Amino acid sequence: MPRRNIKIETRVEYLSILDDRGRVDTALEPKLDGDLLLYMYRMMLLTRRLDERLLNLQRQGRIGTYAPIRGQEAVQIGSVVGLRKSDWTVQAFREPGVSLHRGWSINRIIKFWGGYEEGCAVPEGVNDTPIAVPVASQLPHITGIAWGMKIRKKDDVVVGFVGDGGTSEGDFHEALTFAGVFKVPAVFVITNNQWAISIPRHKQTASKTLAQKAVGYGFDGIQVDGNDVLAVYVAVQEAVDRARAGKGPTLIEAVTYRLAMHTTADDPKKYRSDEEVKKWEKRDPVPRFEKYLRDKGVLDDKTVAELEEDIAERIRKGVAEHEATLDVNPVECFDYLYNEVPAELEDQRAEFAAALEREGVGTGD
Amino acid sequence: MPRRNIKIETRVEYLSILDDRGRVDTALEPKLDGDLLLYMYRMMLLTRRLDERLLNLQRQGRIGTYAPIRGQEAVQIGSVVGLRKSDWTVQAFREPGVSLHRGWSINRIIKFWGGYEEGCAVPEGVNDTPIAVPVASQLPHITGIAWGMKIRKKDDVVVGFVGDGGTSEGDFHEALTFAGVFKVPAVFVITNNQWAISIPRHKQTASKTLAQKAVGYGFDGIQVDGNDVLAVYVAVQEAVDRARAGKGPTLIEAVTYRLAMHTTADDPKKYRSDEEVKKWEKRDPVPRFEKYLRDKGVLDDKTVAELEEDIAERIRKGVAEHEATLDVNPVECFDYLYNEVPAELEDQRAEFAAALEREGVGTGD
Amino acid sequence: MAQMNMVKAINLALREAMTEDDGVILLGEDIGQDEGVFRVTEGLMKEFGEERVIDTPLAEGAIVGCAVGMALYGLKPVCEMQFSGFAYQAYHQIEGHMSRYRNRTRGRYNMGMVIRMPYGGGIRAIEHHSESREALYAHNPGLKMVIPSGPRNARALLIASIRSLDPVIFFEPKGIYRAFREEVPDEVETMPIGRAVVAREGSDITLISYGAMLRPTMEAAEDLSEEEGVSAEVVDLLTVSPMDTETIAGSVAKTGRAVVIHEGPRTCGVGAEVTARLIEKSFFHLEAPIRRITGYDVHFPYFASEQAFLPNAERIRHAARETLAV
Amino acid sequence: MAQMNMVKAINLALREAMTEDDGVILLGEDIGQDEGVFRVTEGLMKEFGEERVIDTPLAEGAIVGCAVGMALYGLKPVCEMQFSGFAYQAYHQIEGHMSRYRNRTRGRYNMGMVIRMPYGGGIRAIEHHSESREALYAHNPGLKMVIPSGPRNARALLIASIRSLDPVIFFEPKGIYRAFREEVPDEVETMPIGRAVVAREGSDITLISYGAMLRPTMEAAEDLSEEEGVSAEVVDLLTVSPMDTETIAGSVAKTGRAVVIHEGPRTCGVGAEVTARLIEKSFFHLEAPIRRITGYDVHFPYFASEQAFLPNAERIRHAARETLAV
Ligand SMILES: Cc1ncc(C[n+]2csc(CCOP(=O)(O)OP(=O)(O)O)c2C)c(N)n1
Ligand SMILES: Cc1ncc(C[n+]2csc(CCOP(=O)(O)OP(=O)(O)O)c2C)c(N)n1
Ligand SMILES: [Mg+2]
Ligand SMILES: [Mg+2]
Repeated sequence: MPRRNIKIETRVEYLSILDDRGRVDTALEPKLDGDLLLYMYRMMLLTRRLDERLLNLQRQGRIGTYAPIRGQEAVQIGSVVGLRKSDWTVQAFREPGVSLHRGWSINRIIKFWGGYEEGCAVPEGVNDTPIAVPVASQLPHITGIAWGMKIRKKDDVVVGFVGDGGTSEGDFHEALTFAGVFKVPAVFVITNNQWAISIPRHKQTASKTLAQKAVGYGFDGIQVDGNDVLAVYVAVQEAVDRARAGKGPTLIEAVTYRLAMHTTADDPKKYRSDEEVKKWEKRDPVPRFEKYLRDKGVLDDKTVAELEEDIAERIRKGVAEHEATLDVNPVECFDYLYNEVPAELEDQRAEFAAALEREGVGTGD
Repeated sequence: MPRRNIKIETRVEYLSILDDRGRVDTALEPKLDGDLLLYMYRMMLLTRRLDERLLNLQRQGRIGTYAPIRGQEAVQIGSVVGLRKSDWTVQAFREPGVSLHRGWSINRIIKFWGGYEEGCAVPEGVNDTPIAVPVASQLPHITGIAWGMKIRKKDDVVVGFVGDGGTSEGDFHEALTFAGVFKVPAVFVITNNQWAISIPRHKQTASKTLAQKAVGYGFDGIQVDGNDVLAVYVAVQEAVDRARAGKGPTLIEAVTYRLAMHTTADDPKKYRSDEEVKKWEKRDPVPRFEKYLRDKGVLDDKTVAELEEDIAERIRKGVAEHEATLDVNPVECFDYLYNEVPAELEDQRAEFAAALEREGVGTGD
Repeated sequence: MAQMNMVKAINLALREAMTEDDGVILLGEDIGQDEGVFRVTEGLMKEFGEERVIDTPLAEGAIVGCAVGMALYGLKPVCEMQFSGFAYQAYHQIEGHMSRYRNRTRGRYNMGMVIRMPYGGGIRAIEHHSESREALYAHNPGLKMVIPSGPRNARALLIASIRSLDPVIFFEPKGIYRAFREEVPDEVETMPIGRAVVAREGSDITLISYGAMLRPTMEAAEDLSEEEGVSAEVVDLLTVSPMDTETIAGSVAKTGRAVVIHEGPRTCGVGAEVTARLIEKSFFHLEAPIRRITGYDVHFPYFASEQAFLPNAERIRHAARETLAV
Repeated sequence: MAQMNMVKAINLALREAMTEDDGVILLGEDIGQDEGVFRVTEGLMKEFGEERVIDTPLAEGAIVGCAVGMALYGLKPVCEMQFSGFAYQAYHQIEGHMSRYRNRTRGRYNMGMVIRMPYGGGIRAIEHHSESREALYAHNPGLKMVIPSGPRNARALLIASIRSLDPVIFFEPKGIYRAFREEVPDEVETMPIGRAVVAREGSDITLISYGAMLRPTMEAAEDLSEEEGVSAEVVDLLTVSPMDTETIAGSVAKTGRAVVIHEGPRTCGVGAEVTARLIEKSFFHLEAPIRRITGYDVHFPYFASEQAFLPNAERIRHAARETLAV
């Protein structure tokens, strides 16, 4: 056949289960027990309320610049609730929902945005990486951790995140290339929230979908409705099961929307219309899932009220805990850099401590 | 449709015109005039003979490490003979055939492997870039030059090269991403010679073809028999025509084989079998094209003999020219670095010149 | 003459350079529609169109790599890295091509291109947004590394950088982007790349600095004079590489003492280079060891500690005092 | 004790490290089947299998980035960059993660990983294959930058680097990979990272160097002694960062004069740092300015000029003589 089309064997699918109004496609509906469903809802709500609170704290000048996540709760919670503790998650920089589920305290989450390294100090026993600021730079770590699992012959998996913007970086390509070649147990979740600061999805790449980028790496891709927590859950769990079974990685594009600004330093009015935002507000993943749960009888007004109260209390405590621990010893920037601290650095540490003492800044030493 | 396959709209094709034995598919045969066909053959033969001579010079210690290209002549000549002078070509590091067609002297080609910057001094009036040593790093330049053409509203194009190994680098991804978004007039030719030093194609990526990587960038991909100069010519010219017409970039995977070692410092017996090499020798692009031309009546014994004589003479002259100009003034490393040379550097230049004088090395100053 | 802050002054320089040469092309993340995350490119896409003020996909390597291609083609690309901490994604293009192409082709191609990047601390930003790594580029042959210290020299040096046919890394001290205003002349003004200036004359000690650190250095100099009667000369390097050895050596020949001040890490930093050059040129003028007040050899801390971490006037004054006491 | 060259010594260290810790994983281009382009990994894939000696696709960023992931997971990856000139493709991973992860997570994760790279001139290679940019890594907080000068210390330092829980950049002076042999003890031997050694005792002047430059430095010292009766002390840094200030300052306290020698560019190079530290610690011992014999601030020339370009014994001796004449 001297001229013919090449058959592409990579599977690229689309999946949604709940529609915009929370109506379920019963043929695709996963059989999840009520406790798990309720837990998922609770975590989505907690994520949303914490996000609102952080935005608020920023406006009051009580933390620094903050990157809100409103609208992306389903991607975060749906992707990780099915994992084991021994599995790993690798965040981008906008996944507090993941941290909350995985066991990070609210205090620690706030600490990051408050300007404290403690916000990246992964809690003991939690197999996560912290926020990765350089976009997409965390992707090879996903491959590397998963590769470690394979070398150590564990049946654990890694679920990791990147934004739509992050798919343009070389790290995306290299991480997926290696993942494909070494068939590592990794699930790459793209949070396609339509925007990378002011750059819309269609200016990020001429590829029609992000899921189809999997074709270049020899494994499957799937685009899911990222505002449908059931679809996210199902797609990720299928990928996780395949990864555990030694069948290699999967690329998942979760189509969602960043309802708020990029960060509190950003003015989205400069680059997008209110209509667009309104259109997406109608697809908000939280009320959509709530509707489904109410229809199912898992949730009612009373439960929602209780949840809200609980969450408010948890957040109040977290903020209080954070604000009770604002003291910082600046010389600590020397203390964790190396496992074996060089003598040279001890000298500089002493120089810094002496300067601070002269300047009347406490070092706690 | 809550669960469905995503239709991939990027076209990915396969093309071959001459078969292994030089028999042509007349339906696909391009209508090229005899002069051009003969020229193509002459350039392929020149490329081959120069390659043989360079290998020889290296063995005699008259140049440094050399990267032979035997077997890849069709990709190089087929890709560029259809270009205008105002078009640009961007080499990887194994494309002497491209240079020969574009107007580089044999002396200059030898100079590179002999250890002289002159080997990268692109001749005036030739719109090429020189050898790019860091694999794939030349790819964004292809995009950038083509982008310049678009900004300057020229209908010129860029044809650029990369190896199969180079497709794994982040630069590949980023260059193609940008090319797709800005629809620049660029043709990316992958010389898939099956090996990246000791790494076989299937260990480079899990993608079944390299052409299908185009799917991730939103433009078309085509895999051609890279040992069939007519197929290469047709695929590249189609892509060039599209690019000139403002229809954007194309990715071309030319399937060929590196018949010799990676470089003269390499021992391919460590990683591949003689049988594999023998199999590919049967597909050698030069005799295959010769057979076609003889069948067509464009070539006969006499012409071949004349060509060989001519080529031998040209190469002899080029080598002689090179060896008549071996003198080097080491302080010249200061002379081309900046357009406006900093005073600081003048001091260092003087320091170097003084040292050389003390050491009895001529500087020609 | 108009009063303006550094953001406005840089914006002015970009507008002027684009007006005088239609080959000047800006490219970067969020520089068009959004006008840059610091609003440095305000109004430019509107004025010059989407083909000359280009919002790129998110890939620094391609921004620089494509700019190299544009420069080969004869355009004058001016790239923005959103923060200097993300230029490492492009470092292979900077080192491998931007800094080498002219030399490699024996002058056949110039690399007339600029990479602008905000650098340095002081804006309460998250990790990777506060560092100062000018030494990385100063150590790299083939580049010119420029760092203005105020609105007026920022505008003049950026014009000179864009006009230059050599590749320039242009660091913008974002900590003082909007900290103060200066008179900026109405006509296009340039300053020579590679020349330092004496920002304050003095006779007892030389304080050498640049960028955002110039302000605390000047403050220290004033304090020393007012409170201790010490006459400190301040040299503003402006170009870190090629370094203006003559000016610093000239000053130290007069004062016999020096302190170098910068934010970046100490080891193999610009302070080390200044010291080494002063030793080579002015050893016998020196009456005391040269002191370095710099960022320490650790990563820039998260912002709760940044004010404590950054070199300040008090630390500079202390070092000067100790140097004078020798 | 066995006599071996540096390639064999490094190969031995890798074998020993892999034997004592099954978490040690090698990854790089052509290191398995092909046994490395310099044959440094000879026999290792055969001995330890394809899961521990991994032939990767061609992408340095992913080699380092995946190694960071493996280190997070508790493995001890040892990456090979085929040449140091291709590590820039991975620089964002080195700077952004390898050098930061421990600090960022307040010690929750160590970055127990090593990147080996052949560096330096002398092998008649094409562009990008001959440079020396140790200062790039020395300037980067959080890394340790090790450069052996012979087979024995190469083996001992590589073992120490792999055992260390801190990230190490391990530069291999490829110009002397096979230049000479040394006795290497049968038992595993280590040397402390961060300690220089006095390679030759002397009293008149201190020559400070490392890596491939140690040989011409030693040669210069011998010549100075034999031909001019000058007693030169030679300090071999071995670790460029953290730098062993005590040893160099101690030597200069004795000799009062110093020359620093390296291949890499001069500006903001290791020579600048050595000078700055000596000024800080030993100013009043110094009787003459410190001289730097280094690569110039240009790109390493194509190989027809490399022997002329590389610092040599004659240039070192000349600088020493001039320093002694002050
Ligand atoms: C390497 C790098 N370049 C630039 C930035 C600045 N920056 C922060 S977030 C962002 C956009 C990211 O877009 P996307 O990946 O879609 O994630 P989202 O913000 O939508 O969550 C940019 C450009 C960065 N953090 N890292
Ligand atoms: C960035 C970079 N990494 C590593 C190398 C060393 N190297 C030179 S050629 C090569 C293999 C290239 O393979 P491919 O792209 O298939 O081109 P081919 O050699 O087959 O022409 C490698 C690894 C390099 N030159 N550049
Ligand atoms: Mg996004
Ligand atoms: Mg190849």
